[in-house]
Amino acid sequence: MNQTISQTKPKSLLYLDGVSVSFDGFKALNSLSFVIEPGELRAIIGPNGAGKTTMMDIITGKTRPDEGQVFFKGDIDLTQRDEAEIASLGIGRKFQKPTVFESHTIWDNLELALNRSRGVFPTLFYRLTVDDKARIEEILSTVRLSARRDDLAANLSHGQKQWLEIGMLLAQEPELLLVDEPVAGMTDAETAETAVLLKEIARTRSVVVVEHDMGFIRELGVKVTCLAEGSVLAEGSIDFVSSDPKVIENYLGR
Amino acid sequence: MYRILQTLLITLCLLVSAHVTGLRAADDLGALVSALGTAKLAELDDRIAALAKSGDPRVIPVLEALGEGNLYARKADGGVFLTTEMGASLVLVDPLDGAQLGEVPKGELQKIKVNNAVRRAVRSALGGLTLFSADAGARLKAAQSMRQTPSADALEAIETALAAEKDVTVRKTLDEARAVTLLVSDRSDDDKRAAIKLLAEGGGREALGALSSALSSADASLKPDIEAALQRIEQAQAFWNAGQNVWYGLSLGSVLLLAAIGLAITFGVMGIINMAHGEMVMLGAYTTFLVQDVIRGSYPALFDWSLAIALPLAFLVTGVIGLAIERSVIRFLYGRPLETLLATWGISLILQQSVRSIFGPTNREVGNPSWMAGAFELGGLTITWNRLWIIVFALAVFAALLFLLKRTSMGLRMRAVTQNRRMASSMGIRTPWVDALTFALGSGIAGMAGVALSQIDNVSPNLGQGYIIDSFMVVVFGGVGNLWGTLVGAFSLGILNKFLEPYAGAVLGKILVLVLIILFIQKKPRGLFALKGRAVEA
Amino acid sequence: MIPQATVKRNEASLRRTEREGFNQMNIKARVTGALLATVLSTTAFNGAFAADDTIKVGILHSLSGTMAISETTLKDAMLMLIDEQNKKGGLLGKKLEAVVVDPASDWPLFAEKARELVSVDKVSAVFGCWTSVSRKSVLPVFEELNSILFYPVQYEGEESQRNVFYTGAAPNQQAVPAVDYLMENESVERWVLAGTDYVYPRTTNKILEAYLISKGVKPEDIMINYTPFGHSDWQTIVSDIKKFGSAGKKTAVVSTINGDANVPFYKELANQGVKAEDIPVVAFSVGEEELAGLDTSPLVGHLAAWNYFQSVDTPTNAEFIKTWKAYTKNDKRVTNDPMEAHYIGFNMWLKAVEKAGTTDTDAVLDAMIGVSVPNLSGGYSTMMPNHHITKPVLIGEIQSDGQFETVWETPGLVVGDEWSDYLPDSKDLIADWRAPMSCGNFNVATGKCGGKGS
Amino acid sequence: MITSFLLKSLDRSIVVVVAILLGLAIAIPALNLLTAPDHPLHVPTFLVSLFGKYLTYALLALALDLVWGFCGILSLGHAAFFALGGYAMGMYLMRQIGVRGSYGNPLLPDFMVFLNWKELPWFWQGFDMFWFAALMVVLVPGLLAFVFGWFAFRSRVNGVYLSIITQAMTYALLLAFFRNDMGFGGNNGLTDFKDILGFNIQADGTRAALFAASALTLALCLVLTTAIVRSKYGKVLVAVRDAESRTRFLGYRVEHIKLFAFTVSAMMAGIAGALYVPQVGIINPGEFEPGNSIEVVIWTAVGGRGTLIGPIVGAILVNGGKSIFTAAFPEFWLFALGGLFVFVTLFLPKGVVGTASAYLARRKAHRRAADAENARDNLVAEPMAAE
Repeated sequence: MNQTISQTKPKSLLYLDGVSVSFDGFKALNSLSFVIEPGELRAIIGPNGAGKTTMMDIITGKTRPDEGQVFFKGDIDLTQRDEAEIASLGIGRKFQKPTVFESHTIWDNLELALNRSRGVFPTLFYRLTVDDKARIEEILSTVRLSARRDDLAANLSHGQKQWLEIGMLLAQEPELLLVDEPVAGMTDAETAETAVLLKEIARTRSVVVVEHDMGFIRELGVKVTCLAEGSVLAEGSIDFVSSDPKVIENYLGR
Repeated sequence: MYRILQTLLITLCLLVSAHVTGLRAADDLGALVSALGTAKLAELDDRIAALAKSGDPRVIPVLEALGEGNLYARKADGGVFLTTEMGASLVLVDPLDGAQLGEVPKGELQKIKVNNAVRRAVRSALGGLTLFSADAGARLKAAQSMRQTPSADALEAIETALAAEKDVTVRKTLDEARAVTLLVSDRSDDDKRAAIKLLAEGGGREALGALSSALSSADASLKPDIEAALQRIEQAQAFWNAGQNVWYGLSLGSVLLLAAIGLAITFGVMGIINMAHGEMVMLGAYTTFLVQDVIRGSYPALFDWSLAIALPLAFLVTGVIGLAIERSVIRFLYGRPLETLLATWGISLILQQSVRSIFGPTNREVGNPSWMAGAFELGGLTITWNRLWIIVFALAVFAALLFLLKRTSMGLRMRAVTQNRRMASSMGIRTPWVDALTFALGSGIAGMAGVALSQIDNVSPNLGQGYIIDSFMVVVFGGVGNLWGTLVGAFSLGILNKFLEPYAGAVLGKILVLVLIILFIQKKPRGLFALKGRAVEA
Repeated sequence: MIPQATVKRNEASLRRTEREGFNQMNIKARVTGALLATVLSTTAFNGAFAADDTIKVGILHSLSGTMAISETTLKDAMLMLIDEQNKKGGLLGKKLEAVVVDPASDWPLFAEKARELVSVDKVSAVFGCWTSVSRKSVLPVFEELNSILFYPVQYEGEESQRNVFYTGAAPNQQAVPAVDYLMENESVERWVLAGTDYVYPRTTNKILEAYLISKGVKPEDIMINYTPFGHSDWQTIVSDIKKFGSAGKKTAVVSTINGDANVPFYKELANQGVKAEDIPVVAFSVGEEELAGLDTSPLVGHLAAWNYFQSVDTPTNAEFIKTWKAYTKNDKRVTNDPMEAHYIGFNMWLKAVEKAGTTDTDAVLDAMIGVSVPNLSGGYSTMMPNHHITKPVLIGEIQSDGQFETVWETPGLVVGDEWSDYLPDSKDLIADWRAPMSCGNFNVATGKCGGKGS
Repeated sequence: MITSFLLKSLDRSIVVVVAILLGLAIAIPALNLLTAPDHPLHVPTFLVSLFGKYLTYALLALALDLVWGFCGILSLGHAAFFALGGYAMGMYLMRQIGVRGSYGNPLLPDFMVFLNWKELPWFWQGFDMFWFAALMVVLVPGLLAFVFGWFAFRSRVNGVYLSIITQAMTYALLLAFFRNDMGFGGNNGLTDFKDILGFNIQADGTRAALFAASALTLALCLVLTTAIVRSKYGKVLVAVRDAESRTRFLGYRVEHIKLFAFTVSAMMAGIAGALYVPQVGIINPGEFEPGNSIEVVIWTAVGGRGTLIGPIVGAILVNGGKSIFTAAFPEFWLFALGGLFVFVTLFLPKGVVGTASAYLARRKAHRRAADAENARDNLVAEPMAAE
């Protein structure tokens, strides 16, 4: 398997090989390896403690792996960079718990996320251009929050916050989007709408979705990776994975 | 030689004058004692020597009383008496036969003034007189005093005593006393060489002093020997100095630990930036003062127990105050740690000013019980009892606290509440009550620390302020939320400080320690024993 | 509105002499005053005090913060002195009124409060300050507003200012005689100069070092050590002292350690067994008040040099102590040297005001020089032209009851020497505030006022 | 809507405050200098200096608010920057004394003369020139903040840990400046100043001018901080305060964002210190006291953090109260002060200004909610109606 992976490295968008990390003796990731191709929408499932969030932490530079390689776009070594740098490279991340800037308006949240120069002085002397304005309007309507643009993000409902966060990720214009449990706590209608939204987004970029909701994953209809105890248990279509006995034993538990 | 002559001459004169003026005196000794009453400060020296010369054991209590300032002369007739204080009056005791002579108001008597020179004279006179005492302790003291202030006259007496001495410790001291004395005598160079050798082997600071003073007056032939001996002792001292620094570091570390340990609960475990922590320490110290005040006034015999009595009381007093603070202020501020800083700062101002209004702004006297006073020698180390007890006490408190948190159900609840309040409360733990008790515990421990710190520091309203910054440094350095971190942090900062102090001086040493802490936090932003993992930053 | 305020103040001041009514009325009046002054910032009473029938005396001592420990006592002492004087009929037929403020051990606040006392409360003289820095902070204020400050604490000298009277000891009235005593009576040959790192110990030690060397002490026999304020861990330093003292020569410690740090210092000395008979410690900042926080029995024989001890056996002192204990309603309250300095300063001021017939600053400044009043140690102290006073110097040994016993005293009075003779830059300077010289730093070498020049 | 309203009202109130400050800068000196002492509107010089001092404190609190209120960095060491600025100014004033010192030494300040210093230490060079000193007033605190912040923010020292090490920093500086060997006058600090820019520092005119300078500087800094806070950078600051790692994942270099605010804030604190020193006439290590930094935090909290006017109001309220109470209740004022801190944290967590503006906002919101109720149907039909 390692061999095939190293061959795919140059053309893959994201490439993890043999990544391990442990906290106080607990091995959160155990020689994890997998690859995301450009334009791919991938779902990741796995039981609690399987290392899904830790994997995202490693990709986004929040946690440094003890060993292993993480490459972006073939040759950018992500283990040597910090969060801000990785974000500027074009990797966006949505947290498990919706994290938006609560004391800012929805508009300001998007303005902050907009992919513009992020240094101290460019922001200090930043002026909202016509283009930027149009872009924000566009995202507002994509995430269906146009009507509430001047409200504080704190006043949004849980589902709306999730969307706002997705909207912010869109504004960031990443090439790779990591989405952690986007439909947790959403109504069925919202869930269905989110699936549509994600698929729409995946048309222009790669997306990795971590989710427990099997219905939602089925709705996405994409390649699924199942993690357990820090490494890949099975990979393939949802039907293939969910019929794997190891997956059933470890995760689906039926 | 000159000195002997002088003493003899003066004694003679005294005897003569005593005979002339002292026809009414029953015996010579009485006259000698009475002569103390009329002597000027400068004359006392010689009159003490005269008394000592008599060799009469009855002189001992008189000299002791003189040294302690308990010898008085009656204004009316110049009679000299031993006294003990009884309120505003003095109980008179006949200097020679020890008979009680009744109480007299202070005003009727005149204290016989003494100064350091007189006290030294008394000490060496007593040394000569008690060298043959039946009590080994008294002999040891005598030997020590002869070692301290060598006088060639005493050499023969020391040698006689040495011949008869059986006690090993007294013998060793006497040996050293003899060597030291020999150096100032006119014995042969060979004898002196032997003495130098003995001193070089024994080491110690007294030997160093005696040898270096001998160096200036000794014959040229002896100088190389003395220099070699000095060098040898100094080498040994250098070794012990390092050990002494470690000891001082441990001792400072234990003080830091005591000051910080309550904070490790209120700040480390509960997350309250408790600026009133120092005031809890201060209140503990004031509790000690109150206890001692009552004891001094009513039960003087209990004085040695004062700290044992004060400890639980201080724990209670500060614990209750802590409870009150938590219930009235802190409980509204959970989840807003930085605001606890402001509120507790306000509380600390109020507590300080309250104490200042009640007890006054000046220092209050807290005494050392006898078992905490003084020092003993361990090899070349001087170890003071109070520091030793404070280290023991700090470790005991630490152990008890660790036990409480890790092994009792109360501790389990405390940890549960501080780790996940909501979960704990849904499991039926009464979280507000646990919060209050945890804060009270932290405050109570701070109060107990105050009892110990009252032994080495000022008991004033400002007491707590001196410790608050250091306490925070220790807790943060060790890692918030980790008791072991506080322990290791306290002792490593203490030792670091004491090793820097000889080179950099006290001020610069402290600055360096602070800078090192700042740099350390850059390296390990969550302290020495940080909790690792995903949960921390979430 | 203006007359109203004035009436209120007058009512208040009438009653203010009674101790009971004092606090309440004072508070009320001062709140009104301060509120009006600071909030409305009008001139409600600028000039309105002319008709006041009291003479106001400002008391500028910290009642909170680190210095409260020493200064609060002086505030009480001043209130007592003013109280006593009012019982005797006041001054110039008027009652005296104390104005107490709290500069809270905050040095810039000293300057602010001094300004408030002089320009808002219109006090005739201010008694206050303890630390050198607080005095330095208020100096420009008194100079600018031309008022009078009485400074009661021993200090480093090197200063003489037209508007300040220094009633505490200059270095030559404390440090130098103490060293003389140790050299003569204890034949000390080796010296540890230990002090807190601030200007008073620095200067005193500079003077002492120069003095000792001039007396033939070798530089290697002098050890100088400085510690920070409030230093509490003395283990290393005490053991260094012991080490330094074991060189076979008689050693003594000259301590200029300040206030709070003394208690742990002495506790450590006692516990490490440094006895006065072996290594005596002579202190210039340790008085009865500081010892009150200590069990002194292990410290018997250590020394202090002051111009007054509570134990001084004179009728005036006995009377003073009696009044003090009665006033504070506390039989255990002790008296100390700075209190005596205020006693002397206050009485000098009374006398000068009577002599001048007015509280007008310039007249009082002129009248002060040469005024002579009894001190508590049985003699008379006189205000010299350099604004320092004459005092006896007493050396006392600590007793087990927390008092000092005088073991030596200068045969006569010593004149405070503002510019030390042992410092190269100040030995040519003198101060004389009489006309026509009227100069605080007259250079006798160049014959000019204004320091060394060059 | 609420935000935009708040912003608007903030805008208006900032304009009002700036106008008041400018008014004071003219009125107080005029009332002090041009009216006769017995005129009912006369402002005594004593009060001019006192108010001037409050304004410098207000500037210090404003500087702290920029980092604490808007970026969540609770610095317990801001008094250090204030004091450093003060020392830079003090050194200039010290050099202006020249031969008028007690010893008449043209080069060395008095304290160096009696400690036997033979020449001026290198770090005192240049302070005889006002422009150099003025530069140092901002550069020294700025540089310290930059270096300190560079390390601290890069290692992601946060929250309480950051607060404690800022406290360690000011404490270390306190001890260092206490040392006489440092060459800054030890405990006594620098005092007995004679003149500034050739004007007698004790003259009424100079004091009035210093007051005016303080008021103008405060107004200027208020406008500046408003501009900073209003910019996109200011929004990033708040974003860092509310969700630091989110900001990071958006690609912002949080350490740079914080560092800029921290450095600017330290420079403002330095300027405040420089204006403070000539008005109170002394600078000494006591200004580094950790307690002072905590007090600044308290002024800010009392006034309302995260509002730009709050710290100004808080600093003036608390210090004004202190001036009155230390004179009126010398023995009891600490109770009042302590009680105030407890009261504010318990009952006015947003501070005076925060609470007042929140109250106003709520009233407005109520009114709006009522309107919204009526317009709800329209809202559903026309999603853009709320704009």
